[in-house]
Amino acid sequence: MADPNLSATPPQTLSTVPSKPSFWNDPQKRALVFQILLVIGIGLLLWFIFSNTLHNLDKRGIKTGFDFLDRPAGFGITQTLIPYTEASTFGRTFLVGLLNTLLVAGLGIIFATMLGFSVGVARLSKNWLISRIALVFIETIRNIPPLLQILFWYRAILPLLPGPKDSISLAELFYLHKRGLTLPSPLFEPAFIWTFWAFIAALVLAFIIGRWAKARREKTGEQFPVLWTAVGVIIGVPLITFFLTGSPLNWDVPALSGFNFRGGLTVIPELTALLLALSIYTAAFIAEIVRSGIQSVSKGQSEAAASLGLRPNRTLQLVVIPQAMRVIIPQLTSQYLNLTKNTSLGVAIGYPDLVNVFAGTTLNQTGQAVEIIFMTMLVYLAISLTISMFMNWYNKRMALVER
Amino acid sequence: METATQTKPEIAVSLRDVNKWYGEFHVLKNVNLDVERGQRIVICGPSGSGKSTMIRCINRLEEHQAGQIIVDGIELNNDLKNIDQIRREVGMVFQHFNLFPHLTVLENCCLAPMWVRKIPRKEAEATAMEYLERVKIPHQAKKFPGQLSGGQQQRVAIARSLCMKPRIMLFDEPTSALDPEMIKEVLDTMIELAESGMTMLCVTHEMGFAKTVADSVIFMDAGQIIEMNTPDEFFNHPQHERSKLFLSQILGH
Amino acid sequence: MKSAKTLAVAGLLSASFAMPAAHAGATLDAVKKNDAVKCGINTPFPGFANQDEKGNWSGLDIDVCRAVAAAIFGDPNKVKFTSLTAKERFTALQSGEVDLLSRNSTGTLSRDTGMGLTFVAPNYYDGQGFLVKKSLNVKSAKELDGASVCIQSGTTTELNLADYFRANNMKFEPITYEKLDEVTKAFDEGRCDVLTSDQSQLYSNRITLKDPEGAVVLPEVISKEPLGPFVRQGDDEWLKIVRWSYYAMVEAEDLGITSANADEMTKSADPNIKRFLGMEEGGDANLPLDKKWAYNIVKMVGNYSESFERSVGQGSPLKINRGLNALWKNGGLQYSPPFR
Amino acid sequence: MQAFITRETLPSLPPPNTIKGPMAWMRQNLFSSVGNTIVTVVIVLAILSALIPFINWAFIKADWIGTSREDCTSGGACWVFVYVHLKLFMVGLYPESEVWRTLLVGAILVVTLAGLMIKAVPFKKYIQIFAIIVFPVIAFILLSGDSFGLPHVETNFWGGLLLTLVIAIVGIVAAFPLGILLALGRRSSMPIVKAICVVFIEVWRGVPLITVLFMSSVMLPLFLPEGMEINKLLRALVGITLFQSAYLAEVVRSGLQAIPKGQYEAANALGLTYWQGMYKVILPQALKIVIPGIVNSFISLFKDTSLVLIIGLFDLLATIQGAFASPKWLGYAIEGYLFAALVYWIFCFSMSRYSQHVERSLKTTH
Repeated sequence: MADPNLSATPPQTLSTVPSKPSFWNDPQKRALVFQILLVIGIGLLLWFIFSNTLHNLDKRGIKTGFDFLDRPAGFGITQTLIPYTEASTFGRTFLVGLLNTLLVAGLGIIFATMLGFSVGVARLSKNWLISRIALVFIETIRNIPPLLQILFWYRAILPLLPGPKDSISLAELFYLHKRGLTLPSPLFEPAFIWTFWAFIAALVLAFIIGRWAKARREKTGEQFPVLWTAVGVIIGVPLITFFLTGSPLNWDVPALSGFNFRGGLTVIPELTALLLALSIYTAAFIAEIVRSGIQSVSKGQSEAAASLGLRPNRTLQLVVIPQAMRVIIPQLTSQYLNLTKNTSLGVAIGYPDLVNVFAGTTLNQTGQAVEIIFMTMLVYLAISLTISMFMNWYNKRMALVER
Repeated sequence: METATQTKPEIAVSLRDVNKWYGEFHVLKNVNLDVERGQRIVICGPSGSGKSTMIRCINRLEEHQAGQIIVDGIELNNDLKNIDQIRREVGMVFQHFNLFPHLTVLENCCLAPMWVRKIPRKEAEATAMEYLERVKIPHQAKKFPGQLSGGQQQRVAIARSLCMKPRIMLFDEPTSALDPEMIKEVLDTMIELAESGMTMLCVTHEMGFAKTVADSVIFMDAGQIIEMNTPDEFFNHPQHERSKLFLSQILGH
Repeated sequence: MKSAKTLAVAGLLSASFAMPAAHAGATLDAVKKNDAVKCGINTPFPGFANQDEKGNWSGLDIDVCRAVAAAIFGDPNKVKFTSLTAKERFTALQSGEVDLLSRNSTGTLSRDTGMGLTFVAPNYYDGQGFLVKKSLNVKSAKELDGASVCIQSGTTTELNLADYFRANNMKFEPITYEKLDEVTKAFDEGRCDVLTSDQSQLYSNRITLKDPEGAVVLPEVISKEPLGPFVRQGDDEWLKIVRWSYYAMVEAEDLGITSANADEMTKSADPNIKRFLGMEEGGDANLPLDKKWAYNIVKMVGNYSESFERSVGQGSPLKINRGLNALWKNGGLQYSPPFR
Repeated sequence: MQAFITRETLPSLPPPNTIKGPMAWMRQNLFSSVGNTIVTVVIVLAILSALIPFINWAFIKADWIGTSREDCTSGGACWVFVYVHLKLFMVGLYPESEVWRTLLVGAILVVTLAGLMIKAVPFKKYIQIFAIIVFPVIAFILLSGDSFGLPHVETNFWGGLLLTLVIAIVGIVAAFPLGILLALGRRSSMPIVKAICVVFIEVWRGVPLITVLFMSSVMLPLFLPEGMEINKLLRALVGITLFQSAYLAEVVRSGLQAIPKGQYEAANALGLTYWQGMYKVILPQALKIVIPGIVNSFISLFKDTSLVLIIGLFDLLATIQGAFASPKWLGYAIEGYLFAALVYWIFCFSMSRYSQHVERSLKTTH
C-alpha cells in the first residue's frame, strides 16, 4: 500500500502493487496446482490399493478387522516374559512377541555399547597390536551380513555344545548345553521386599552423596571418591538389609530330570545366537563411531587441557568425552535403531520375536495379513519415531549449548 | 633469598643440549637456553625452524629425546609428578586458542583451578572474573567461545592460563590466526602482562611487540638458535646473514 | 512428486485393463493362455516334492500337478512349479500366483470356508506323529512330558501338538521354525528331543538325518491330516478338473490300469474301462477336456499306486506302507466316485 | 644480557637407535610400559593359540578337491564341499549349458565398472550412459533369454551369487531416480510435496527390511487387481527398491545440503528453470559429493540381500544353507558359512575401500 507520507505526490500511472502475472506464470499458483494434482494422484493410488484390497479380501472370504486379537492362539511359544499358554489370545501373542523383541534390543544395546566402546578405545590404543586387532575386528565384522552371523552362531557354533545330559556345568548351578544356558532362578520370599526398598534407598543415598560431594568440591575444592562410595552404598546397603531380614531369598536350582532341566531359568540358544551376532555386528559400527568421535576432538583441545595441568584421565573426562559425545550420540542412536530393526532377523533362527510369532505364525494361523503386517510395521515405526524425536531434541539442546 | 636473587638471577627455564627428532627429521639441534625469572623472550624464525617445538617441549607437550630441560628447578623427565608440577607453573597460549567449546568462558577459566588446584568454585570464579576483567571481557563470561570473535577468544585463552597463576607463560604464535584488527587487542593484553613482570616466552613475528617488551630476541633456523640479542641490536644490526635475510623478508612486507 | 503420480496413473490404467477373473472357467482360460498349469508346491521335501540337481521336480504332490496338465494339454510337462513356504502358500493361491496348490496341506473347515479356498480331495491320508531318538528309550508319546519339541510354525501340527499335550496334562517346550529342513536339522543336532509332524513327513525327515536308524517314529497318531490340493473358491469348473484328475489316478488303480498297460486296456471289453479311457461316450461327462483326458493321465503320469510307490512307497527311500492310503478294497481310504 | 651468535651450522643427524628403527618402534608401540608389555605378550600368546589351530584346520589339514564327502579324510576343513557346489553357489540352478551367459554378463559388468572407476579411461560420459541404460538391458536379455535365439531361463532358476548381485544392483539402480526425486521433494518449498516425501522416507526408514519383504510377498498381491500377478523375485525387488529409495533419498539430500547456496542463486541468476538448474548445475555436483554415501548404502543393500532367503529366494546364503542341509553333506555348516562370509566380505570390503578412496580424493580436490 502506498504511503502518502513517503512520496508526496505518487504518480497516478504507477500501480501501488506489482502487476499480477498471468495465472500459469505465477509460481505460487503453479505450485498450488501441482500440489493439488499430486494429492489427487496419491489419493487415487491409495484408493486404488484400498479398493483392490477390499475386493480381494471380500472375494476370498477373509474378514477384516481386529477381532482375531481376542481369539485363542492355540500354539506355544518357547520364551515368554509374561504368562502365556496355548489358550491365550492372539493379542497376548502380540505382546509376548513385542516383549521378546524389546528384550533382545535392550540387551543387545547394552552389550554392543560395552563392546563397541572398548573396541573403539582399543583402536586408539598406543599399543600397536591392540589397535591392529581392533581394526581387523571392525573391518571383518562389519563387512559380513548380520543374518549370516546370526546363522553362523546358531547353526555352526552353538550345536557344538554338548547335550543337556553332558552339560558343561559350573558348581552344579550353571549348565551350558545345546539347549541353552540354564541358571538358578531366584525365588523371592515376602520379606525380600525390604531388600528391594533398601536398594531404592541406596540409589537415593548414592545420588545424595553425589550431590553433596559436588557441592563440597565446589565449596572447598576437596574431591571425594564418589564413584566408589556410590558403588559401595548401592551394593552394601541392600546386602546388609538382606542379611538382617534373614536372607529371604531361595534359589530354584536346575536339575536334570527326564529330557531337560527342571527348574531354574534357561537362556535359549536362539536368544544367545541373536544377541551374540547383533551385539558384535553393532559393536563394530559403534567402535568406528567412538573412534571417529574421539578423533574429531582436535588435538589442540587435549593439549590445552594438558597445558593447564589436567591429567590425561581428567582431560578425557572433562574435555574430550563431553565433546566427542556430541558427535557420537546421534550416530550411536541410529545404530541402536538399526539394532532394534535387526532383531527381526531372529525369525531366521526361530527366535520368538514380534516378526516371528506375530507376522509369522499368527499371520499364518489367521490369514489376517493386512492387519498383522500393519500392526507390526506400526510398532517398529513407533520405536523409530520415538528415537528420532529424542535425537531432534538432543540436537536442538546441543545447538543451544554450543552457540 | 632476596639478596641471592639480586646477585644471581633465578633461572626460570634452562635448556641444555636439547635434541629432538620427528621420525628422521632433526627438529632441535643442541639447543641451549637460559631464561631468567621475569625475562621476556621473543622467538622468531622461518616456519619449520623448530621454535614452536622448543616451547612445546618446555611444558612437555612434546618430548625431547636428548639433553635436559629444567623448569623452575625441576627436571622434565618421564616422572608424571614432575610433569604435573611443571604444567601448573607454566601457562600456554596457542595459535588456535583451543578454548573448550562446550564450556562457557567462565567455566573454561575455572576448570583447571577447580580440578587441578582444588580451589572452591566461588573462589575460582572470583579469580576468573578478575582475570577476565584484566583482559577486558568480564561481560562475556556467560557466553560460549563460539559466540566470541577471534581476538576475544584469544584474550579468554590468556585469562584461562592466568587463572592457574602460572609463573611462566608460553605463547605459541598467539596472533597469527587473527584478523589484523584483532591483533592489537591481544598484543595489548600481552604487553600489560609483560609489564606486570611475568616470565614470558613468545613465538611471534610481531616486531612491534618484541621492540616494546622483549628483553631479548632469539632467532632460530633449522633447529638451531642462530642469534640471540636485545631487540634493538637484533632488529637494527642483525649479525648472522640468515637473520638478515629473514628480517628483510618480513620487514619488506 | 511426479513419480508417485505416474505410478497412480499407471495403476489406474492397469486396473481398467485387468480382467475380472471371478467367473467360472476363468482359471482354465488363463491356464490355456499361459500354456502351463501354475502349480504351488512345497520347498524341496523328499517324497512329495523332490528336486534333483538340475531343478526337475518329482513326487506325490508333483504328480497331481502333472496329472492336471496331462488332462488339459495332454502333456504332463506343461507345469510351472513355484516353491512356497507354509506362510506363503495360501496367499500365493489367493492372489493367482498359482492356479493350484499341491503342497501336502491339510484340509480343515476353516481353510475350506474362511480363506476363499476350496479343498479338492485328500490325495494322502496322514496323521500327526512323533519322531524321537532311539537313545531316549521312549516307547510312547505319553512319556514325553517336559520334552522340547521341534515343529514347523504356522501349521495345523503346531495347534494339534498344543492340544495333545494339554489334553494329557503334560508340559512341552515348543521350538518352532519356518522351514521344514530347519526343523529337521534342529532335531538332528539335539536342539529338541522330539520332532512332530505328519507321519509322512516324519519318514521323509528321518532319511535326511545323519543317522536315520537312530530315530524312531512313535506309534501314536494324534490327529487326522487329510492332505490334498487346494484351489481358489468360485471357479467350479477348475475345481472339478483338478478333483477328477486326481480321482482318475485312483480309479485307474481300481480298474487295474497302469501307465504300462493303458494302451492295451483300451481294447478291454469292460465298459467301465472303455468309458474311463475315452473309448466310449459318457466318460468325459461335461468337463471341457479332451475325450481321452483320463487316458492321458494314466499313460503319462501313472495311476495312484504307481505314483505312491515311486514317490513315497517301496520304490523310494521312504518306504512308507500304503496303510490308510490303500484302496478301499484293500482296507484303506482311497476311493474314487464312479466314472459314469 | 649476553648477545649470542652461532656461526657453525650443525648437521642434521640421523636419530639415534633409541628413537628410530625396528627396536625403537617395538619399544614405542609394543613395550612402552610394563602394562603394555604384559598386554602385548598376552595378546601374542592368545593369537598364536587361536590362530595356529585355525590355520591348521582351514589350510594345512584341509581337503580341497574331490567329488563327495568321502574325499574329506584328513580331519581338517572340507573345502571339497565348496568345490563340488561352486556352480550352485555362484549361479544357482541356472542351466549348465547356459552358464556362459552369466559369465558374460559378469565380464561386461567388471569391464564397465573398471571403466567407471579408473580415472585414466576416457569417455566417462558414454560409459555412464552404457552402465545405467544399456547394461541393464543387455544383462536382462542375456540372463533371461527368450530372444535372439537364447533359450528362456525362468527367474526361479536364478540363484546363488548371481541372484544376490541381481537383487542388489537392480535395487540400487531402480531406487536411484526415485531417491533423487524424494530428496528434491523433501527440500521443496511446497508444503504438501515436502510432507509427502518426509512421510514416505521416514516410514520406509523406520521399519525393518524383513517386514517390507513380508509385505511384498504377502500383501502386494492383495493390493493389485485380480489376475494381475507379479512373480516372487519381482515382488521382492519392488519392496527392496522402495525401501532403498528412502535411504538413497537421505544420502542425496545430504549432498544437496552440502552445495553452497551461491550455486542455487547462480543457477537462478543465469535464468535457468528449476529443473534445468537441478539437472545442469546442482545435481552433478551433489551426486559427485555423495558417491561415497551411495557406495556405502550399496554395501548395506548388498548385505541386506541375504534376507531374501527368509522369503524363500535362493541367494548365495540360501544355496549354501540348502547344500549343507542335504543328507549327503550334513555337518559342513562351518565351511559353508565361512565361504559365504568370505564372498560377502570380499565384495563389501573392496567397495568400502573404494568409497574411502573416493572420499579422500574428493577432500583433496575440494
